[in-house]
Amino acid sequence: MNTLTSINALQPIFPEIVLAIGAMALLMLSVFVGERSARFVNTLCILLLIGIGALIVWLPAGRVTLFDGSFVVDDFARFLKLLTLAGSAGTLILSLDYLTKENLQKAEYGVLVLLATLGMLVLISANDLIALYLGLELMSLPLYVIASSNRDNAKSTEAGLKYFVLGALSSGMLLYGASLIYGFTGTVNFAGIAKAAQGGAGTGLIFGIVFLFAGFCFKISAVPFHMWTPDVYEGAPTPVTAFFAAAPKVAGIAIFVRATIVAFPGVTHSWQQIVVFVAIASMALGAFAAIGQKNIKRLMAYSSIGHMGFALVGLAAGTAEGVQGVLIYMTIYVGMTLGTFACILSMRRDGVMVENISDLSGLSRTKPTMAFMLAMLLFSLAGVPPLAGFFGKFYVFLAAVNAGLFTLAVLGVLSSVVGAFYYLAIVKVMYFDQPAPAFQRIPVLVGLMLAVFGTLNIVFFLYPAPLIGAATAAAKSLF
Amino acid sequence: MAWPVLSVVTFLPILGALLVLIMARGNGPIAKGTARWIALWTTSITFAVSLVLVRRFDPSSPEFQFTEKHDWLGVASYHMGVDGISLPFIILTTALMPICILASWTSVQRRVKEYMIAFLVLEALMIGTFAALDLVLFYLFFEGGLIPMFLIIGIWGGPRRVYASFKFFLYTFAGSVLMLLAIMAMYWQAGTTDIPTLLRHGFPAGMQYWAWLAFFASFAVKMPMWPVHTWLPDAHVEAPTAGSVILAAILLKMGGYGFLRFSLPMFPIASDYFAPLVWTMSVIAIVYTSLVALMQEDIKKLIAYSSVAHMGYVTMGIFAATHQGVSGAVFQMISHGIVSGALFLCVGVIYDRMHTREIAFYGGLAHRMPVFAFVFMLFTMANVGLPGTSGFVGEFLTLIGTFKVNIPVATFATIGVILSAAYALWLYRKIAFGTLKPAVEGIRDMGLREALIFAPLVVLTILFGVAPKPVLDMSSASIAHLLDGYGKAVKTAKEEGSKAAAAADARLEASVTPVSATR
Amino acid sequence: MDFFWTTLWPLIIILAQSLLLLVLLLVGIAYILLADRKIWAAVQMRRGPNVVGPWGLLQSFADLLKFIVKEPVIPAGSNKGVFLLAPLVTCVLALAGWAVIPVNLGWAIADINVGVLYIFAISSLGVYGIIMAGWASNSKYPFLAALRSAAQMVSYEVSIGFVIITVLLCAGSLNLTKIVEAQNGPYGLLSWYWLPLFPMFVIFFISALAETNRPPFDLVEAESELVAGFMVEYGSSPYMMFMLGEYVAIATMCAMGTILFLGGWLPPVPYAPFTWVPGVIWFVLKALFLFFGFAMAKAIVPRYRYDQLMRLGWKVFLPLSLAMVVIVAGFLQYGHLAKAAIK
Amino acid sequence: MTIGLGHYLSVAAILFTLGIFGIFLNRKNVIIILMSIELILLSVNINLVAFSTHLGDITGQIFALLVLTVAAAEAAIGLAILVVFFRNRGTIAVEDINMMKG
Amino acid sequence: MSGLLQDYLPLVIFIGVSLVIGLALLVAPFIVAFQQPDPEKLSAYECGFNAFDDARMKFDVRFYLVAILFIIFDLEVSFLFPWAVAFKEVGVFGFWSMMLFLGVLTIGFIYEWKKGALEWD
Repeated sequence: MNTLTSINALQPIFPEIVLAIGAMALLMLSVFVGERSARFVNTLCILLLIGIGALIVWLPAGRVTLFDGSFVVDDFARFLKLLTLAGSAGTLILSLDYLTKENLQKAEYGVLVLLATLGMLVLISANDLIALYLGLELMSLPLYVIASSNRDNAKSTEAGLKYFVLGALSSGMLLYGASLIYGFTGTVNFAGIAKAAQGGAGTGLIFGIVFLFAGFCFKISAVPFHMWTPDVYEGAPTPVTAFFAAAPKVAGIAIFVRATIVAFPGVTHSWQQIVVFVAIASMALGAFAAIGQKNIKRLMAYSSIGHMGFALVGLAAGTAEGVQGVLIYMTIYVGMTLGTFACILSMRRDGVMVENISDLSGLSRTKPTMAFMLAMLLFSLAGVPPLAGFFGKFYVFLAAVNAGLFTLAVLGVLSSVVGAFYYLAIVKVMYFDQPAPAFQRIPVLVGLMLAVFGTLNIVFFLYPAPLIGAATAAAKSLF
Repeated sequence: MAWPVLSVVTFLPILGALLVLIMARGNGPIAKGTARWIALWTTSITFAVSLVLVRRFDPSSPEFQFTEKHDWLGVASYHMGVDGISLPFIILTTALMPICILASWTSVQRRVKEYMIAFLVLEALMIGTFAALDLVLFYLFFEGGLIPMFLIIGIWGGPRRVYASFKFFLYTFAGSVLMLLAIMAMYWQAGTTDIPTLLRHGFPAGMQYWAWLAFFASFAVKMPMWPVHTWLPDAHVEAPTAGSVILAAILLKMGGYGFLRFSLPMFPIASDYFAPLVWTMSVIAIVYTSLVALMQEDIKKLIAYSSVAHMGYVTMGIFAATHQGVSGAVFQMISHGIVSGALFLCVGVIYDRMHTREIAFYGGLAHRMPVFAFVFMLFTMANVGLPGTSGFVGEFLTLIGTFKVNIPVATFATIGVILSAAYALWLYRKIAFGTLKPAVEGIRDMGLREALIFAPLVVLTILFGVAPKPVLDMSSASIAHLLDGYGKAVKTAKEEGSKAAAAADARLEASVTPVSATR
Repeated sequence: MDFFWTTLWPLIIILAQSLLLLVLLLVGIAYILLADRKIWAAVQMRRGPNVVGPWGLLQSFADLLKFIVKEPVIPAGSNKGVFLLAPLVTCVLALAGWAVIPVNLGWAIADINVGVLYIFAISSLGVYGIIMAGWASNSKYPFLAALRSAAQMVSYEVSIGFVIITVLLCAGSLNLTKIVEAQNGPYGLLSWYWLPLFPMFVIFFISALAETNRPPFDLVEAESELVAGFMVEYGSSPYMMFMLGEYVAIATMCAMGTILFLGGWLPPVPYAPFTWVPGVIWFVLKALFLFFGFAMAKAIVPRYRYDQLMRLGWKVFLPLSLAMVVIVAGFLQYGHLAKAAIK
Repeated sequence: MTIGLGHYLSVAAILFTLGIFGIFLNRKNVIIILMSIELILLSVNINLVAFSTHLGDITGQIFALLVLTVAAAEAAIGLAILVVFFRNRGTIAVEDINMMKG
Repeated sequence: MSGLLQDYLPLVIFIGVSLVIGLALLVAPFIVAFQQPDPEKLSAYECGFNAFDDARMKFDVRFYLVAILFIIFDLEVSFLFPWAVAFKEVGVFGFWSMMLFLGVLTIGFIYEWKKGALEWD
């Protein structure tokens, strides 16, 4: 208990500490200065997130565990933390203009994002069930609130309510699973669980795993716990949707991977079936249900369901290559998502946000650059080479094929073909149809984000080595 | 070699595309002109540079030449190179591109800048496909081509362009993702995606079967083979003229190239095993699509079906796996590239004038357009395979090659030749001969630009028809090398098979569940 | 027979103890009710009840009889089950708290080691009775009054919680007996916790007033304004049970105050002859002293406004008690440093 | 009959199932859903405490305490969102949560 | 009797006895008292008016706020209980952990205060 004799022993979790203190300080700043500081505070939030990222990079590498092994900092955690921070910071940058224009600029927004991000960081580093639950709830609770942050909008509050009800249900299920796992292995520590479950799993443990996975699946919106996604995506304010689509998914996948790989290596056979099923169902549902969607946010919801399915393909492999594939996939996914949402946030006409796919009609004539970037992002989401999205799929399927999961791989690639259909449908609207009235000028920050992520998406293939190298190292640290 | 000439050829068009993007601002006529000229210059220079390849190429060596290799993905590397099989295709591509640009000079008036960019990007991807010596890189180029082509059909196409472009994209995409899986499996089996290494690898028989099928799924769609050819007529009909040309002349050849590069040498046992299947499909394609072509009312559609039929000869020749068959297939592909491209250009010529492709609309064009009539006749003959034109050489060689291994197949295929003569001549008669229809009274003959477009094609068609040797020589060594390896592998497999017939059965069983076999 | 002695007999003992305590308690309540009225009257220069029995000593029993023979009215629109359950819950929960209160060393029905927690929990549950009553009546005024009452109770419960924490910090146990024994020092009443934790004692006392809806925080049933608060619709013995519950709760609070701050059954001066007096006498005296405070507050302090009440709870007591928790804990942790520094 | 681990687990499992059904079968009121969620969390706590006693390991009880806290925070947020929703829609009936299909 | 039972059985019995007493009191008037209900007697109290509308009406959202704040602070207290009891055992680490916890809570409290959640105008 008293191993933490000096403050230096806490060094590995400095990022979390700084983030927590920073969030609270900013909250205090905002209440003492008043409403007018909102934009300033939110800008500071972005800077804080970037600073935390720098801190993570700056802290010494290597694997460290803290608090009797309930908290671990390794390459895997570092990689995903940086990605999460990028997702959070990116969506905050995207939000600024929107919030001002929609009269939603509140300091609480930024602070809540910070707190949710803190939860994600904890979740990513969690190495036992308690830390897992703590991080998960710390992540989820602010998310519930920001989903309904547009308090006077019926849709937004409905989204918040739905998200809350199903989210709470899912954490209940996760918790029930956690309690069973604890009971049948006698420990909450992942490594301890692995040791206890070495010889195979009894019924109780299997039940525990199933419930635990149910909770995970909800958080990453994988089938069969995806029901909330389209509604919440549609109802929540668009920057919030972007945030939902990016950062929490990373954290969710992170803990999904860490928990399964670290805690249940002895019962791979048991969980592999579940993950395979979830992956296939998610990919298929993401592909088929998205067809016929008219609202682009809803469509992105189904798209994200599908993408989580693809990411899980890597996990299903259960190998270092698989984890590497997941990491690469998530990185690229976050980039694509941010880029796409930058486009969605640019869809403002006569001062009102529009979000129907038909509103993009003929965009290539009215805003050729935006149309081009969006088209490339969509092709990338579909997984067409040489765009970034292809590489994500490439690595996860590479791992799946190596693990002998041929059915999964074949079904996966086929659903990516079906999925391509609806992405193409948007490209078609933008390029083949008659122009609708032009959108308003794209806000500078949003345009900047679009330019950055759009370009990264296109030129990724030129120099993928750093990402792949980092992902390889990160994946190795789990095994 | 001081400079990476292959990479230059590949990426020069991208540079051109960027130039167009930067230089051609706005929608005015100046911007359009700029875009056109930059595109023309770029493609021409690319062609010129690609000639360097020809000059420096050593046709006596079956090895890959002009190779470049850099680290890239970890799994895959950036590995480029050409041999006797791929070089002709690259030259075909670079040569046809300026022609395509010229062909769209006036017919494309909408969104010229985007059009030119799409074409230039497409060119780069096509060249890359033929030059890639790494499976992943190959796949990248192979699939990447879908995007610009999708846009070309969809934006500048005809009334049903949306349907056609979607069909084109999804068919091709569906086929090739399976190939991607096979590529991955090969990676895990061989530990690399480097094509030269894989060519020497020798995959276990069990794996060969299904990997072959996966590759086949992709290439058969791309080729296209019966029964997955249905996207092609749609795509052709709806695509703008230059798009059709590229589609027919080059994109289709990727399928044949793929068979030659991957299926045959990497999976010889499976190729041998599945050859009857391919032959059957080829023969059906030749006969059936020729018959279908006879029924067409749209000129482009007719030519599209004829392409399917001609590709049937190619697949047949390739899987005959004789020297004549394979060289014939290569030659047929080159020749078809020129001839079908030219035919589509011919259609474009009259379409630009009358804005219809209905056969019944035209008649007696020879009266008003003698030059056109001559050019059109030449290419119709070449399409039929009249001796003295390039079409003859390819068809003849493939038929000879096939006769050597399977007489019934070759016989049926020969029927196709007659049928092709039937529809081609019927088409020609309808359009060029007969009384001049009043609707086409005022039609003008080809102008200088159009003549300029056709001139090289005419020359090449006749030149290759009379003296096919340069092309055949270019690829001869590589083909011989390929067939050598192929023969050996098949022979070994057969010997093993005869040694233990039961074991062979077991292996077939294994092909159903290839998991254990690949490990 | 063995079974009888090992199992049944202890049960009978407990039953008898419980009955004894309850009866004494109820009788006690009857008299503190009278005392309440007498003190109030005395302050106002009145005589108070003096008709039934000598000096009105039987007044409460007469009231009891009156309530019982009154017609019980259950409003037509009400939710009958809940309507009747509410007074029962209030009354029983109030009584239940006494199960753990040690009136002398070892004189507790159940000397459990989480006594404080138990009392805390039971008194929190009291809110249920009020909410149920207000809701089940299906009448506006009771409903509003119940909400206000509930809000008031929970507001002060928080500060009471903090107050208890400070005592726990000093005593180091949740067992009420142990808490009392922890105050057993050489200086008698000076070593009880009321002195070192004087601010907390004050907060506790005032919060207890608010927690039990006593004046000056009785605006829920402010007779001149809101008729009878959440129990408007009640009459007969259900009404009486609310009254009973309220007074039992007051008694509980007095007992708690005695235990936490006034040293329970300990004599004020730990020497003879004070030590000869039984502890239970000291306990009752201390509790009565606190009750006197309650009664005096009712008599002399004007009623608070609702916003003042909430303000006092959330903006004064809560920060104050929170700060005190930190101060007490800090002192306990680093007090020796300060001592060393002084030396 | 002694009451063992199995009994506790059964009770917890029953409560858990009740909670789940409460959420999905309830068509009336969102508050009931919130209560069902609490029920689920309580069943978890029973599990944790039972296991903790059975294993002689304190971790489970710490976990349970944590769950309690988080459950309260969750309930608080749930109520807050519900209030906001009610202000917009004037109802908290489950069938009225229907602005977006799905 | 086991230790646990010894501790808590009296509690149960005590509550049972008080329940009996409570029930007796509650039921008594229904048995002994004279009952003659009529509609006026049974109607809800409304200052002599007939009831305007449903009594379970909307009410001020601040009551919710109080409830929520109460939940938060009450839970905090429930965390403080074990800490306070074991204060001497948990040492400096425990002390500072709880101070940190209280600090976070204070931040929340200040936020509420500044946002006006504690105002009852």
